[in-house]
Amino acid sequence: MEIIIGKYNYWIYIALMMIGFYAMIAKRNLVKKIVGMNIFQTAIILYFISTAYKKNATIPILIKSQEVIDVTQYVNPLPHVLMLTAIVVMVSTFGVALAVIVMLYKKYKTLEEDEIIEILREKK
Amino acid sequence: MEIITSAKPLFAILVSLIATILIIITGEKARNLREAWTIIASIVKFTIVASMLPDILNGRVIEYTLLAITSELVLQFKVDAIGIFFAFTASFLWIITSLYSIGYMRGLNEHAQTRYFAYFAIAMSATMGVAFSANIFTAFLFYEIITVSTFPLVAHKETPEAIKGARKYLVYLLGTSVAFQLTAIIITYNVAGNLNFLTNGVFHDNISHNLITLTFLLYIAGITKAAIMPLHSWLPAAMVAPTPVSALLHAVAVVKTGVFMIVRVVLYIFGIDILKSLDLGTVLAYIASFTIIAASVIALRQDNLKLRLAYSTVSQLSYVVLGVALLSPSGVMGSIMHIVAHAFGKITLFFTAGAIYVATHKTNISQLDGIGRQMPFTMGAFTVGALSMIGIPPFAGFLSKWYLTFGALESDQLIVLAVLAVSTILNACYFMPIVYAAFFKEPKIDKHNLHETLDKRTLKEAPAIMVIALVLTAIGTILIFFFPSLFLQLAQIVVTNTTGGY
Amino acid sequence: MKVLALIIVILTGSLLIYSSLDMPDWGDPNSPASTHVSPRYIEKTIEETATPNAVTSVLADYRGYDTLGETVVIFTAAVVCILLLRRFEDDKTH
Amino acid sequence: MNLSEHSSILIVVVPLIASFLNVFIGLWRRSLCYPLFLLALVICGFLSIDLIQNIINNGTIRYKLGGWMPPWGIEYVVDHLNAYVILIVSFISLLVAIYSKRSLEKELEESKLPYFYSTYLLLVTGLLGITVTGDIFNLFVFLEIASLAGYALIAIGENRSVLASFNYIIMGTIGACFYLLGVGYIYIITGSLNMLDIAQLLPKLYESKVTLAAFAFLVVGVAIKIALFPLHRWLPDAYTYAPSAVSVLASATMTKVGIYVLIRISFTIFEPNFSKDIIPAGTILVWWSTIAIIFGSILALGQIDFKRTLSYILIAEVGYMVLGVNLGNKEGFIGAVLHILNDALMIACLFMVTGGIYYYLKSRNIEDFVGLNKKMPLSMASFSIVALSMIGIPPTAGFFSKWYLIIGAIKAEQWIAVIALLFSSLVNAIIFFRILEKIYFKKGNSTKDINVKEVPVSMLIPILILATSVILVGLFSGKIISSIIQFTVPGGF
Repeated sequence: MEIIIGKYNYWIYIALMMIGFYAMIAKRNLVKKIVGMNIFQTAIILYFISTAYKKNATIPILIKSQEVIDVTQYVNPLPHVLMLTAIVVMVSTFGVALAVIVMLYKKYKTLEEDEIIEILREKK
Repeated sequence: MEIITSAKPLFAILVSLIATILIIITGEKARNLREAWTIIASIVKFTIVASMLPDILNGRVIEYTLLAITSELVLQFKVDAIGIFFAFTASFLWIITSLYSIGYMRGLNEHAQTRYFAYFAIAMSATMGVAFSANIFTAFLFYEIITVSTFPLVAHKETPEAIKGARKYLVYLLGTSVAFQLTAIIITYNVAGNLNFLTNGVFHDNISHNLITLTFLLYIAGITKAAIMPLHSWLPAAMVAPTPVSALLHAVAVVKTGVFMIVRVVLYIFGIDILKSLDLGTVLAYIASFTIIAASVIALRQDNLKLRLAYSTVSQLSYVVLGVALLSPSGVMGSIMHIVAHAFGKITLFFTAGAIYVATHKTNISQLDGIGRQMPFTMGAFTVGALSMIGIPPFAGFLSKWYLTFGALESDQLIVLAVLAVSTILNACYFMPIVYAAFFKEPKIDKHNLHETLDKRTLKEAPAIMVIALVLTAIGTILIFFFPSLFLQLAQIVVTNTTGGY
Repeated sequence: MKVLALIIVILTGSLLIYSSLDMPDWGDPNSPASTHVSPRYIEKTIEETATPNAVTSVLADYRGYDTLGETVVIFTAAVVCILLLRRFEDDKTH
Repeated sequence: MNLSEHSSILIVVVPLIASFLNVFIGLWRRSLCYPLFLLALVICGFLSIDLIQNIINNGTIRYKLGGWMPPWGIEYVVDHLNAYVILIVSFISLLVAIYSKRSLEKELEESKLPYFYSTYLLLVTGLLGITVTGDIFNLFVFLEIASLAGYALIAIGENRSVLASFNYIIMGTIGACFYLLGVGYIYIITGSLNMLDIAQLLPKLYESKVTLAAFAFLVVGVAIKIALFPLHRWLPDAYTYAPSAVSVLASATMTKVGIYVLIRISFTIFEPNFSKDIIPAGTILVWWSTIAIIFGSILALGQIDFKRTLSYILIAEVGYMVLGVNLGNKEGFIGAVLHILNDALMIACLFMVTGGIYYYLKSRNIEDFVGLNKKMPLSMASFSIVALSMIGIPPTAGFFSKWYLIIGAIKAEQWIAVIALLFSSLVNAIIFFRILEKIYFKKGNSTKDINVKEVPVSMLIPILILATSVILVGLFSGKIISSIIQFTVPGGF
């Protein structure tokens, strides 16, 4: 029981991630796929951010007057930084994926993978 | 053993590579010059090889390291008795084949002659490379170069049939060498840590017997150029090649490379002692015996002259394998002598087949009735070659059979003795009818071709240059019988070094 | 296809859950992540970078190179989108 | 200022700046883009030579970015392995750049060229960044730069390339996310992102389940990126329909860098004995890659489009390298690292020749290659040399890596892997000789090839350089091994 409560951040991110992962590989609609991709990446971001958390700690902005710094009072800044980068990476990937989807739509007038494959097969 | 360092073996290889470049540059524009390059290269090559003879006969060894690619994979040449024996035979026959090729190619007005001569020269380079290899890696490298460079020669006619034959040729030779021979070499390196040809083998005593047996079988299966059954069928398929190719490559260079490699592997990689203790020699001897008999029986049923010669080659090659497999001094002696005896005899036979084709466009034995009257020189040479194959004195073939018989007796292999006897009879059965038909049968009246049969009594030989070539090799077959001392001496050195001598 | 996808997802999920059992509890201040490298960022941020906000100091200073990478990613995405989507005036001539 | 001190960072920054400038110069004067693009890659080439000489003479370079001490800051660590891969990447990308000028003429609108060059340079930046960095998160960032550029370059191809690119995006993102998750797992138990620092912290944690999961996610993530069978599905379509120049670059460099990352994960971040003794990952990967070799070869056999054939061969070749790395002995590892170079040269040359054939013939169908040797003798001669190397005939380069791989496999007593390696050699022999036969011995019959002639000089030169280097690298493999590769072998082998 303690395990379940003590680590519930992990259970949530795992559940989210699996939803995204499933959408990426099982859905046949291209937009659903990249929405799944987004969920997947968000889950990873949540995971990273949750590793930064310390109980009863606050954001890592120091007050100048403070002489002795107690590290346990501030959350870990590193995962936040990493995730700022990761979010940007994620957005960029999303953008590129959307650009490709636009190209696909222009070309085939559909976003269903099955239909595109059907069109390609007819061409042959 | 005294070791001399000299780049001569490298020069012997490079000569024909340089010739290749010159041939390609000269091309169709100046055909005489192009052919001159071939002739010059072949003579120079022979001279270089011959110039190494005295040293070898005095028991010295010539070594030359070209390039150490890695510490264990070294391109190294070593000229020893057996190497020079093979190189001498092959380079001498190249001169004659060059002459013959010129006659054949011009006589038939073949296409792509530049390509033909160029690849021929590369193949000869590689053959020298195999002969002079100091280790199995170098030998493997040149072995593959032979395969690849002879592929265009086999496919020369570019007909679907030729391409099919060439494909089979390549699949067999390349496939087995990559799949089996390379594996065997790598296992050898792994367990013995040494790839050099050593007179008593590279394997130590403490290596698992199963592994040695496996490696041995992989080598035998991997050196398909020796055409041991059941991996022989590339050889008949390769008979689609122009006859000079069949003559030099499939009677001398390619197949002899195969048996030469087998001799090398048996004597210098495994060594007599290990094979004796594992009884592997006997296994090989039986495989060879089977090939000898089976190929002879198949040869009996062939009507196409070149095909019959091809199966005869398959059978005769196994004599060499059989000899060395006996692991006795006389056996090895016979085996080595058979390399030269068969080379001269079989090249004569192929030359005559080509001459008949150029002169009359006949390819089948059943068409040859009475041809001896039209082409007396050609068929005379054919008779010499055939008798040598059967092993009748005074022809070279007798010598090797003599030693082989002794070898069989030395190692108490009565079955092998029986095989030799039966195969001699079979040899006679498939060669003598041709000789008989050529000289004593009346030509069949060919109604569609009356004008040709009418002038049956007139001479209608192939171009003079071809006849000269085949007469020369026929004379060579006789000369070897009377003056075998050079070859015997070389073979003697090999036998003394590897088996401890008589 | 869907069944296969489900199996893959379940397998990945179970590996994740299995490995999570060994992870530090949520909010544990003594987890390695909070004790090995990161304390210095908080302790020395003012001294070394004169920035009270530790996230800023890490982002722009300690790991500033990652941030450069981040901008390059955006730049890449921009170039890529132009390359893929922009209609060029001379399209028709081709 | 001594430039050579900074060459490890310059090699990433130079193509980056050039790519930035290219976009803007492209708006102003398009004709300047190509010279700038080429210049950047030439500089990269020189820097990479400088770097490898530096490494050979002085050993590992550790370059602290911003002057921050690792593990707090990011550092670049360049040892023999990096320098070797950097050399390969910059050499190949330079050759492809020369090649791309004429090759793209027929495959891309001219107005897109500045953006193409920019994206190309970003791909190179990403690959070089992955290679030099000593920080696992920084590696992720550069991995994504390279991937995004790669997605786009593939999407501008013909026919089905857009769909292929989309599938690549999905698979590539899964790969990258798995990698990131692996990084997260490493981070949560060690608290560090610096490779060398992690390498010191991890051994105490080998028993942890998190370590196992981290390893699994990192390896699977990279396996997707290098298209290890059966995660290869995105590759054949992507490389077949991409523009010729892109296929060359992607096939010759992206998978190789992926293998490099795999080596870093397995042997720098984790100790060699982790995947050997603690979990049976090495054995699993050996089997996995054996299957990849066999299936890659079989699938290659059945293709009609030659670029697709090459893609499947590439999948088998990836299997070679993964196999060698995981055999767990020196010979196998040397074979794999040597094969990174050999395979880059061979695959690049083959894709280039295919692009050259496509240039005039407008077909990549093997059936249409009939009689090409008369039309383009030099390209076909290069093709033949590389074909021999693919089969593994000495003295071409392919033989030597195969030699070491097979010795390694025998030493590890992986007999199935030995058979797989030989099998793939045989399949290559069948594939290539079938084509050579068409090229050299069949008479041309179609009307299609009337206009076919030898490719333009700027395309021919890279092909010839690669074909020559296949032989030279073969002859000097011993030298390459003794001066570079033997230092890359992880300790404990």
